[in-house]
Order: sequence, then structure tokens, then C-alpha cells
Amino acid sequence: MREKLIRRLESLLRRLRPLLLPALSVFTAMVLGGVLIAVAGGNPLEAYAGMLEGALGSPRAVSETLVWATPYILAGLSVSLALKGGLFNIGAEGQLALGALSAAWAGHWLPQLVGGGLPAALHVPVTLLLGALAGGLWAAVPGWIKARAGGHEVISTIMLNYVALNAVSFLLNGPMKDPEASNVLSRTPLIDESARIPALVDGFRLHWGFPLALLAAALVGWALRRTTFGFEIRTAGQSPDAARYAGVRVSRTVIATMALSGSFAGLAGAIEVSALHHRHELGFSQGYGFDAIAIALLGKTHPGGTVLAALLFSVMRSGATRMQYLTQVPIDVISIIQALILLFVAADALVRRIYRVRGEGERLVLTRGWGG
Amino acid sequence: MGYRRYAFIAVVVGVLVLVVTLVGASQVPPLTIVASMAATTLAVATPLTLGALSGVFCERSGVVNLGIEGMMLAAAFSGWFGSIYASAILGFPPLPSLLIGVVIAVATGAALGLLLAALAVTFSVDQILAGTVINLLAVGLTGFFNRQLFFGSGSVFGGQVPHAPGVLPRLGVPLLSDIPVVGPVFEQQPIAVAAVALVALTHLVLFRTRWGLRARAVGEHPRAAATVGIDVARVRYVNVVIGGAIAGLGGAYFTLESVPSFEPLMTNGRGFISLAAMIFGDWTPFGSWAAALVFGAAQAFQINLQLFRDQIPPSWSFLQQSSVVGLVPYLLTLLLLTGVIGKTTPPAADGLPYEREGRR
Amino acid sequence: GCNSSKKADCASPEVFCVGLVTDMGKIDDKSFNQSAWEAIQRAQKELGATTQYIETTDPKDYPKNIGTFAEERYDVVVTSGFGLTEATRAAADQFSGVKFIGIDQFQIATKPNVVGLVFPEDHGGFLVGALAAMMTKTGKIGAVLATDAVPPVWRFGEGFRAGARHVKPDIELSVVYHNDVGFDKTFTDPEWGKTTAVSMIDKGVDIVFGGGGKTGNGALLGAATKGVYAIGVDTDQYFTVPEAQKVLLSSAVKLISDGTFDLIKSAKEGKLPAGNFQGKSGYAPYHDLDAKVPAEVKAKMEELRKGLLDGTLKTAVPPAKGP
Amino acid sequence: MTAVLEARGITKRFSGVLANDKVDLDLRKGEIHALLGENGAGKSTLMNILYGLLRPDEGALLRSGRPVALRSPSDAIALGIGMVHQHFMLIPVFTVAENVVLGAEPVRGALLDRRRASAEVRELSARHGLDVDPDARVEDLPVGVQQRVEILKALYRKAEILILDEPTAVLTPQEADELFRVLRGLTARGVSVLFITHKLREVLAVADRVTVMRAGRVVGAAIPAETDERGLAAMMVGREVALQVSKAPASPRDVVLDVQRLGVAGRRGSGADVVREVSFSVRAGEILGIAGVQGNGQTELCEAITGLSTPRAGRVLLRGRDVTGALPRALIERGVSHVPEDRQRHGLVLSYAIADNLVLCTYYKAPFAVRGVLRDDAREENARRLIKTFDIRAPGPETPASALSGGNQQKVILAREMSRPVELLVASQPTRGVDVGSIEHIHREIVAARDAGAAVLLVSAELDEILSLSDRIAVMYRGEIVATRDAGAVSRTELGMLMAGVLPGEEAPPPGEEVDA
Ligand SMILES: Nc1ncnc2c1ncn2[C@@H]1O[C@H](COP(=O)(O)OP(=O)(O)OP(=O)(O)O)[C@@H](O)[C@H]1O
Ligand SMILES: Nc1ncnc2c1ncn2[C@@H]1O[C@H](COP(=O)(O)OP(=O)(O)OP(=O)(O)O)[C@@H](O)[C@H]1O
Ligand SMILES: [Mg+2]
Ligand SMILES: [Mg+2]
Repeated sequence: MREKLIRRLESLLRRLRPLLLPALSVFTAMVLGGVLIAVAGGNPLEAYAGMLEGALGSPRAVSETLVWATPYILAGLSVSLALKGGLFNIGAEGQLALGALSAAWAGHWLPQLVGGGLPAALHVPVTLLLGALAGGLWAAVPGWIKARAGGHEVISTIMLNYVALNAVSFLLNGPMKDPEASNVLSRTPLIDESARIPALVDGFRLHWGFPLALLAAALVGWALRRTTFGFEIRTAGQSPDAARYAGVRVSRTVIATMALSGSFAGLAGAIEVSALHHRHELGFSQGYGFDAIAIALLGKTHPGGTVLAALLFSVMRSGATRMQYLTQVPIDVISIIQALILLFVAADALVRRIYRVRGEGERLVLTRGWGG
Repeated sequence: MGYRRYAFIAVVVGVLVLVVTLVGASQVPPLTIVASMAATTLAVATPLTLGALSGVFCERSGVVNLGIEGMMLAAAFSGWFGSIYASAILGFPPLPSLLIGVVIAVATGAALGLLLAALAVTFSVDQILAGTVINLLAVGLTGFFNRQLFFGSGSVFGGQVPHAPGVLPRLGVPLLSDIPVVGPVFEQQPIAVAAVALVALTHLVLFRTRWGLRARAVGEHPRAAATVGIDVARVRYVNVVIGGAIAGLGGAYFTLESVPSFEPLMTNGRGFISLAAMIFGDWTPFGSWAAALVFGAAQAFQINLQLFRDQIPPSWSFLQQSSVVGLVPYLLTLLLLTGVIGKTTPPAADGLPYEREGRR
Repeated sequence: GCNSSKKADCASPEVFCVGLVTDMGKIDDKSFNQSAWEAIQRAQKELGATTQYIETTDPKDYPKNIGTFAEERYDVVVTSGFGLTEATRAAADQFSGVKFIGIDQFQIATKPNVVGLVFPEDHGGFLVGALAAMMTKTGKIGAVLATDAVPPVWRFGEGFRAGARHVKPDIELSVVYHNDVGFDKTFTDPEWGKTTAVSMIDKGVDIVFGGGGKTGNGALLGAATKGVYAIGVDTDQYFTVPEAQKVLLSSAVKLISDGTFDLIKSAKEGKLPAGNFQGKSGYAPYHDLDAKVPAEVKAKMEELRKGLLDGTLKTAVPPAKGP
Repeated sequence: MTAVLEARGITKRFSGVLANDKVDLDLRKGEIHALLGENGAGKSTLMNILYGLLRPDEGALLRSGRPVALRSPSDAIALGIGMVHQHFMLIPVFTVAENVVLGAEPVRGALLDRRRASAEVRELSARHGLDVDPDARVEDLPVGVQQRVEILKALYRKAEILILDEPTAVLTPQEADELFRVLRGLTARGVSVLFITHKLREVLAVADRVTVMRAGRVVGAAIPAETDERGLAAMMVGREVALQVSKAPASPRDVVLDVQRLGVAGRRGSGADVVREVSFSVRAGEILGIAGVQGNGQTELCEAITGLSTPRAGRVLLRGRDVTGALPRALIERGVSHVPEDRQRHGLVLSYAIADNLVLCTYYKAPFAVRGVLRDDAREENARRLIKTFDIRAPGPETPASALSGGNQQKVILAREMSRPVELLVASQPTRGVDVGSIEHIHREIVAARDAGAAVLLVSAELDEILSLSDRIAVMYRGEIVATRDAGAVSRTELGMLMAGVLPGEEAPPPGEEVDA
């Protein structure tokens, strides 16, 4: 009986062990961030306490934090999934923007196109689906470029981000601009009521997109481990050569992986539109793509880890307001802390040295140079 | 880089200039337009060229530098702060203050290069990730210190930002810069001149000197280089630090040569375009320069088309939309990546960490 | 901007609290967020107000950030930027005891506790456009502006166009917007502003109107390096871009700080208006170039200004760019 | 007489592996000293330590009796030590001269003196009879010539001690003889040579002394005159080894693979085809051996047959069906098995468990997957069964492939490829870098596949392997099949000549001539 308990405990500890280094990385980054806060004339403990209070101090705060977490989880998942397939998707930013754009289109123009309103049971899924589709198609382009000519996805996704942002700017200023006479902004009209994701709890902004994001994470985790497609993604990611020799169609897998990855980013954008903003407004999604990279890396590309990392980032982002309100510390401190977290997670040898943690570092191999 | 690529670049630039010249011919003499396009192109290309050269230096020795953007941003800030501090607090005259700023900017770039080298070489961190860290860090730190140093009563200058010492003066080529209309092309500021000189110098160093041969060997096959007694880590450190310094000079361009002010995020993605220019230029200095000129010409094209928007037939009016013509550089790069303009070949070991006792 | 009395009891009638929620920009943007903050700091000094700010990093935080002040029972919450229009109005419904001042926020319907501080930017633009048209020697003038997706910028630009045409219908005009970068970058690209201005000047433009944060400032600097006249925007840029002083003819100004302070003051006195409050937009002094401006031009400028003020003259610029 | 180079009590550990265990070795002036040992015995590790590439955990090195510390190869170079590595350490895009002078470049002022580099390399190659064009790009040169470049690199640095790690693995017997002639010339000038080989025949022919290693230790020494191949093999492996496979005569049946006038373009897409007009067929129940020096188109031939590349010309028929350009998976489904040349890169996903590697080609089919969902129990059951039948030495099915020895990795691949119905087995260099004990096992499996009715295409550069396994032998040279012989009717010498491109009645081609790529 006791032996069993000890064994349970041991296995639990073993399972928690992967969290040790990320936790230490976060801790180290917070300490350094605290130094900066002190430099800025703030009290680090007070600042961090404010951050926690702002993020988790009340039901409303928790709701707001989870509202932040929703796109973070999905965009982080997007980057993680691609990394599992050996691809570095820096294009989540553009994919997300296009997902939001097509959700805005589906929410407002689609009913007009098919003549008349749609029931919510149909309209919401269609809106989200179109968002995912747009993100997926956009991401398939760098996948295709990679599969066809080996053009590195890092460069092509960065370029496509610019293209997407320009296209969105063009459309929101022109064809898709809210024609309402009083409108002076670059934004689409409000989407129909039937296209809106409802709130999870009345009176709070937290919406059904959050459980959906968790579900997506669970699904990705399961699919990667348990399905043949997941096997193909992982194999092509671990060793594209061996995969090809074993009969996996690597080009197709690369394109499919990118498309799937992009569809999660697109879904993130669509949910933001459908559940929160109810329209696409220029510039609402700036920076999510890059945060997503940090989140995926912090989560070591595991779907579960990605969720945890997304929650951590949400707490920081969401609590930043209160932190600033209480201590007037520049919000840039948050970005610096996030960069430092990433730094320490990446260079875990550094953290090992500081805390004398023994053991081999599993090296995070993301890219194999430009050659692909 | 092959001649085909150069020819392609020449054609693209030629077409861009020709279109603008034709569109604007009824308003402005063609020669003026061409000269003005050339001046814009050179100006826009300056930071891109320096960024690309930074990339060439790093990547020829096998270290991918995705952090050019961050290096430029941080250097733009520190150089600017340095120049103001020198002139306002230390009381230096404008020119020495600016030069102090340039030195500080270059040193900042070099320091971030050192960080990249430490991460990539010593800690074998995934290099693309290391570059991302540098970019994030640069954004956060410049934003933070911009606030700390310049804003609020507790800041260095007591809340009142002193006047910047201006920008670096123009240097003219004695006779050529006096020619009417095209003269200004021969009158450039020092960093723009340095960029072009560095193109030639980088070429010389990489392809004609002992150090260059060794650096390229390290970028192609580090283990082979190690077996003939070359210290791979040292070569990479040196090259990445030099690369960082060059990116730092590129950063100085923004605040010390172009405009005497700093803005958070003012590099606006030019570091990434530099990287594209480097790939476009097949990892060669002259090729990168040519590619930077294409991007410069594309921007000149976009600005000029807006200037002459009244001359554009209505059916082509979408071209005036800067969000449409602004796409030219990005689309060109994508086109390149699809392999239609020939393949690019990165150094064989580019991006791969080298471990002394590892197997490969 | 630190404030020791942050735990002050804003609910009590003696304590007058003013909070600022910025738009995506920062408090030190040397632009409208900063102008608003300066007004609030002035309120701290002159009215003894308790003040605080929150910088917004993402539009989805608008309600939360406004709510932070409202829940602490701040007396006045200033929200700067047209992007916060809807969030401000929603908050006004939720927190009826709090007064809201929305800078650049046009109110389509009146709410008792919200006032939109709006500016006829087209007037300022119109005036300096006319000035440029009268002062040009080459007959070519240009404007280098941030994105036209931002209505005030667009109104400045189109006002400039209208004013120039008003005094000289055949003038050659170049108006260039910087739409090809992300929304967050269009105001912070002095490099582009300078390059664009220089490109215009190369083609004969001899007066450049630079508008839109740092991007516009870049244009002024471009004019300064080329030695042609420049015209600034928002504030009297003689003081914000000293490098351009020699060539700065005037600026199309919009008195955000004054307007905001005035409204805060009325709020303190319990006389805050509802609906829209017209701020002032005009043109700044000629400063160093005063001697270069002919008397008849000065006279014409005053005439135009009066005409716009009393409504006899219309710029014909709509509040926003059509779709 | 003191040794020019001596290792005393060298110990080197890699995480978990004791690669060298108190090794003593001495090299005398002017001798050729051979180092033997099964794969993974620690030979390369020891050589790398002698060259300063690795640092020993314990032990000392002595150069002419004086203790020395080698911190890097440059220290070794300064002490007159040169090394030719098991995998060539050449920079493909550099010229021969650049490769040779790298690290000790002649300069004029601040700039490289390329002319002098070229001239010096030319002079050096003439002096030692190592013919090579200094201005050729290394990637365009055949491996035999690349090896000369490697030796020139050492000589350029005035090496008095030359370490060669498996220098003959990629050479034809004639090229190997040429190499030994050069080495003899060097020892006559006082150079000492330490070389590693797996070819016992060579050891007996050229070495003055032999040292044998096993599992990181020196287990014996010998003088060639006093021993023979059998004795050396036993010393290496620690038991008697069957150097020859015993197999029954072949009983060929229907044609399985029919290759007709196949042409395959080179990797760079330009230039002449690397496989030209190749035609042959393989019947069920026979082994066709393809002999040839590495880089003569064998790799490309195998890739075209297994669907990994699309041939530019010609046809591939499988049991009479045209399968030219079919995808790898379609061919796998039709019973084609492939043991690729580069087992670590192409044959395995090193980070995957053995169990995953064993289903790498079949994961999507029942019983390993049902409607797209993987079945863990079937995967594990499969792994347990194959680990047992193929005698894979591993802690368990979840051990990552990277943790296995080369021989066991190869067994994993063979197990996977033979665990489904095999019509055609394409085995490319199946025993390269595999220890003698495992070779025995692998050879037995290949013969068993033949006897079970598979057609076997065996590609090998190893003459002994080709001769002992094949029923028929085709020789590939510069992308063409230059001759086909019955296994019983051909001699080693004749095969060696054919592999070097010497057709019956012709003179040997001048050395150093380039293979047109
Ligand atoms: N860099 C390394 N990291 C980990 N293990 C290593 C490394 N290099 C060698 N080893 C291990 O050390 C042992 C000795 O390897 P070594 O390469 O010296 O063998 P070898 O005798 O040269 O074999 P071969 O005949 O294949 O050349 C092997 O078990 C090998 O796996
Ligand atoms: N980094 C490593 N750590 C531990 N074991 C390794 C490592 N790399 C390789 N090995 C194992 O050590 C075995 C023996 O090494 P060895 O160098 O002899 O391999 P090999 O297959 O003969 O390849 P090579 O052709 O490079 O000699 C390899 O087959 C491999 O399984
Ligand atoms: Mg070896
Ligand atoms: Mg080996």
C-alpha cells in the first residue's frame, strides 16, 4: 500500500520534472524584471502583487485573463503544431488577421449573400470555419513554397505577414469598410447577432471560445500522439529524409502541417471577432503572432505546455494594467520579462548552471538552417 | 551570385524607374525623376544594405542572425541617447556628439552580436530562436529606457528632452556633386557612403583574405575547419560580433543620419527585409547590395506613384494605394523563394550549432 | 508621473480624481496621448486633482482599463483617441456617476455623462494649405501624412488640399499617405516621412506639410535638410521639432491640451457639457519666418480664419473618408 | 628506440559510453602501424585524441618521449601530426588549393596569395606523385582524388606522423595499392603512419605492426608475418567468425525487377546523367550484386528503383508492371523493401523508439492503425516479436534508435523491411560500418530472404561482400553497367579492374581524371 503510494508520488514527481526548468526560467526572468522595476522607481513585490491581483484577484479579473488566454492558446498551438512538424511558423500574425477578416465577412456579408439570416447554430460554426480556412490557406502558401523549392518558411511567413497586413489595411479602408455614415474608422460593420459566440457566464466577457481553445489543445495533443496523421507530422518533423524513405509524402505533409497550423491562428482571429469585438478593426491583433512564438517555445511545443504558457502570458498581460495603475511601472517591463523567459528557456544550460540542476539538457532543435 | 540574378534585378529596377518616369513625364522632366528615384533608392537601401551585410558576416560563418531588427533598433536608441547626452550634458559640439553616438550605436550592435554568439555558439541555442529573443529584448528595453531616460521628472534630462545635435552632415564628391539635377546623388551622408564601402570591404574580407577563407570554411563545414586547427567558436564569435557592429551602424542611420529622433519600433521591420535582401543576394555582399537597391527602388516607386497619382488612369488607380504598391518587395521575395529566379544556396552549415565533441 | 496619493478615496466629494486611458500609443508619444496627459497634470497642479494613467496595449483591454478607474470612483475619466469611442460610451452607461471626456471621439447621440472633444482638423489643414499655396514659388506643394485610415489625419490632409485649391485652383498638389505598414507603425516612421518629403522636393515641391506623429516630423526634417519651407501639425511644431525651426512656416494646430483642461475644469465645477465639444484648430505663428511672409498673405490668412470660425467659409471636407 | 608518438593509459568517456579504456599505443619512426577493431571499438576516438580533436579524460601523450598536451588540432599540427579522417574533412565548394592551405595560408600583405597556394600544391602533388589539379573544386572530384587532397593537406603541413582513419574504405583495390605505394614512399623519408582499416588483407600486406582494440581496450598486438586473417578476426571479435557465408546455389525463378535503359539526372539537375542507359533484371530467388566505387551512380539507381526519385529516361518494371515514377509508398505496398545506404539519415528516425522505427512504413495500416487512429498494443507486440527474431540487442522497444550500436540499428532496419512480404529487396551498403559479428547475421538474413523467394539487389563497394553474397555481379562505373558476370566466374582482380573503369583489354585511365558530374 505504502509502496504503491510512494511509486505514485515518484511518478508524479517525474511527470512534473519537465516543469522544473521552465519554472526556474520564469522565476529568474521575474527577478531580473524586478530589478528593472526597482530601477524605474517601483516596488517589485508590490508590482507583482498588483499584477496577480489584476489578473486573478476577482471573478471579473479571472474572466478577463481567460479572454486573453483564448487567442494565446490557439495561436500558441498554431506555432507548436508547426514546430512539431519541423516548421517555424512566424506567420501566425498574418494568418490570425486573415482569419479575423474572413470571420468578419462571414458574420456580416455571408447572410446577405445567401439571402437572409442564418440560424446561430449554423452561422457561428460557419464563421469560425471560414476564419480557420482563411488562416489555413494563407499558411499553406509558405508550406507549398517550402515543399516546392525549399524556400525557408521563416522568410516566407514574414513576407506573407506584410502582405496580409497590407491587404487587411486595403480592405478595411475600402471594400470592407463599415459604410455607416457616422463611421470614421477602418473597420468592418458589426457582425450579425447570429454569428456571435455567446458569453460563458452572464455579465462576464469570458466566452465559449475559451473552452473551445482548450478542446483544440486536447485534440491536437491527442492527434499528434494517437493518429496516423500526427505520426506523419512528427516523423516529417523529426527526420524528413527518413520519412520520405519510409513512404511518407513529406511535401504533402509539410503543406498540410502548415495549413493546419495556420488554421488554428485563423481560428484565433475568428474567435476574437465572433466573441469579443464583433467586427474586424484595424490593428486589433498586433503582436499576437510573436507572443505565440514565445508561448509555443515556453511550452516546449507540447500542447499541454502551450496551454500553461498561454495562461502565464495572459496573467502577465492582463495583470499589467493593474500593475501599472498601482505602481506606474512602464508596461514594457512585461515584454522584457517575456523575452527573458524565452531566453532562459532556450539557454537552459544557463539556468542549470545558476541553480545547479543536474541532468542532460534536451536541446530544442527547431530549425535545420536555411537549407531546410 | 549568378549573372542571371543580377540581370533580373537590373530589369526590375529598370522597369520601376521607367514606369514612374513615364507616368510623371508630363509634370517633371524625366532626368529629374530618375535622379530623384536614385536618391530615394540609395537612401532607403542604406539601412537595408547594412542589415544584409550584417547577415552575410554572421551567416557566412554559420550563424543565422534573425536578430538584425533588434540590433538595429537597440543601436538606433543607444546611439541617439549617446549623442544627446554628449551634446546636452557633456557639452560637446554637434559633430563630435554625433560621432560619439555612432560609436555607441556600433558598440551596442556588437554587444548584441556578442549575446547572439554566446547563445548560438556557447549554449547551442537554436539560432532562429536566439534571434527572436534579441528582437523581443530590444523592443522591450528600448521602450523601457526611452521612458526612463526621457520621460517624467525623474529622468536623466528632467522631463525636458534636450535638442538632438542634428544629423550627420552631407559629404559631396567635389566635382560630381555640383552637376545640376544629378549632382545630389553624389552628395551623401557618411553612413550611406560607409554602407557602400562596406559592401566592397566585406567582399574583400570574405573572399580575399585569410580570415575570410577561414570564416567561410567554418560556415561550410565547421568540423573540417576544426581539423586544420581553426578555432570554430572564435571565428563565429568574431564574425557575429562584427555582424552585430554593422547592424549597429545600420541602426545609427535611423537616428543619427536620417532623422534626429528616436521612436519605439522605428526600424519597422527593416531588419527582416535586410535578411530577405541577403537571401536574395545569395549571401554575397554585392548581391545583397543589389537586392537592397531593389527594395529601395520599390519604395521609391511607391512614393513616386503617389506623387503622380493624378497622372494615373482611373482604371489603374488601385496602384496609388500605398498598401498595394508597398507589396512589391515582399512579393519579389516570395517569388524568389519559390525558386523561379534560380535557387539560392546558403552556407552548408548555416544555422547549425557546432559542438566540439559532437558527432557531426 | 508617480503619485503618492494613489490610494486616495476618489469616492469622497472632496477628492477630485482624474484618470487617463491612452489609446494603443504610450503616454510619452509626443502626440495626443501626451497632450492629454499634460492637461491632466495641469489639472493636478491647478485644480489639486488626483491623477493617474493607464496605457492600453490591446484594444480588447479598453473596457477593463476604463473600468479600473470607474470602479475606483474616479470623478473624470479621459480616454484619448477615436478608437475608444465605443468603449467610452459603453462605460458611461455602466458607470453613470463618472464623467467621461473622449478626445477625438465624435458623439453621434448625446449621453449625459460623456463629452466628445472633437476638432475641425480640416480647418487647420485648410488654413495652412492656403498659406502654402500663397507662399510657393514653384507652384508645387506637398503633404506627407500618416495613414488616411485615421480620420483626423485624413481631415488635415484633405483640408490642406481644399485650402490650397481655394486660393489657387490650378496648384500642383501631392498628398501622400503612409498606408503600407501596420497600423501601429504608420505614425512612427520618420525615416519614411523624410525620404518621401525629399523625393517631393526633388521634383520641385517647395513647401511640405508633414502630418502624423513622427512620420510627419520626418517630413519636416526632410524639408529642413533641403532648405524648403515646412508646415507642422497638431501643436506648434516650432517647439517640438527644433531642427526645423529655420524653415517652419507655421503649423496646423489642434489644441488638445487646452481643450482637455478646459473640460476637466468644467467637470470640477459640475458644468461638464454633454454631446460634442468643439476644440480649437487653427494655425501657429510664423516665428522665425515672420518677416518672410508678406503682409497681404497675413491678412488673407486672418480673413480665412475668421470665415471658417463664423461659418461663412466651408472647407467642404466630410468628417470621414468615404468607403 | 623511443616512439615518435605514444599514448599512455588513455581513457575517454562519452555520456555512458567508455570509448577508450586505459589505452596504450606507440608509433615508431618510419613504420606503418595498423589499428584494427570492430565497430565502435574506440579506434576513431583514440585517433581524434592523438590529433587534439578530443581531450582524453585520463592518460598522457608523448611526442618523441616528451609529454605533450594537445588542446586543439593546431597543437597537433605544430607537433608534426597530420590526420586523414574517416569522413573526409574537405570543404566541397572550395578548390583543392584552398582546402590544402586552409589554416596555413600563404598571404601577400593582408590578402591571400592564391597563386602561391596553387603553385605550392602543384609542386607538392608532383613531389609525392599525388596527381591532382589545384584549381578544381573539391565537390567535382571523385572520392579517390579527394583522398589525395586529404593526404596533401597533411603533407603541406609537413606532417612527420600521418594518421589515416579507414583510408581504403572508399577505394578500389588498385587505388588502395596506389595509396600504399605513396605511404611506403613517405615512410622511406622517415614519416610514420598509423592507419585504421577493416580490411584484414591490407593489414597483412602493408603493416609493419598491428594493434587490435575491442570495447575500448587494446586486446592484442601482432606482427603480420606471424598471423593470418582468421587470427586477426578472432582477436578483434573475441570468438571465431565465419568470414564466408554459407549458402546454397541459387534457384532463380520469374523475373521480379526489370530495369530498362534507365537514365537518372544528377542532383544538380545539369550536366550529364549520373545513371545512363542502365538495363538489368533480377529474378526471384537470386541476388544480383552491383559492385562499384562509391559515387558511380549506385545511390541514384537505387533511389530511382524505389521511387525516391523520378528517372529521366527508361522504365522500371516490377513483376511486369510499369512502376516508373511510382511513389515510394506504392512500391512498398507492392513488396519492395529498401535498406538505404545512409542508415542514420534515411533508414531511421533516430529520436524515435525502436518500436516506432519498426512500423515506419506500415503505421497507417491494420493492425497498427484503425481508421486513422494508432494502435499501441499492436505496435508494441510487433516490436517485441521482431526484437526477438532479429536478435536486436536493446533494453526494450521504447529505447530510442539513437542509443543503439550501428549493427543493431541496421538490424532494426532489416527487421522492418523483411517483416512484410518481400518481392524485391534493395539493400544498399548493408554492412558499411557494421561489426563483424553483425555482418554475419545480416548476411544470413539476406540469403534467407533470397531463399524465401525474394529478388535481391545488393549494392556494395565491399568486394568481399559482393563476392560472397551475389549470384550474379554487375559492375557500375560512371553511371553505366560496364560488365555483368556470374559470381563464380570472376576474380577479385578482375572485379577491381572493372570497378576502376578498366575494361578487358584496356589500359588503366590516368589517375586524377574527373568524373563528369
Ligand atoms: N561524440 C560522441 N558522442 C557520444 N559517443 C561517441 C562519440 N564518438 C564516439 N562515441 C562512441 O564511442 C565509441 C567508440 O567510437 P569510435 O568512433 O571511436 O569507434 P571506431 O572504433 O572508430 O568504430 P568504426 O570502426 O566504426 O570507425 C562508440 O560506442 C561510439 O558510439
Ligand atoms: N551522439 C551519440 N551518442 C551516443 N551514441 C551514438 C552517438 N552517435 C552515434 N552513436 C552510436 O554509436 C555507434 C557506433 O559509432 P560509429 O561512429 O562507429 O557509428 P557508425 O555507424 O559506424 O558510423 P560512422 O560511419 O560514422 O562510423 C553508432 O552506430 C551509433 O548507434
Ligand atoms: Mg571510426
Ligand atoms: Mg564507424
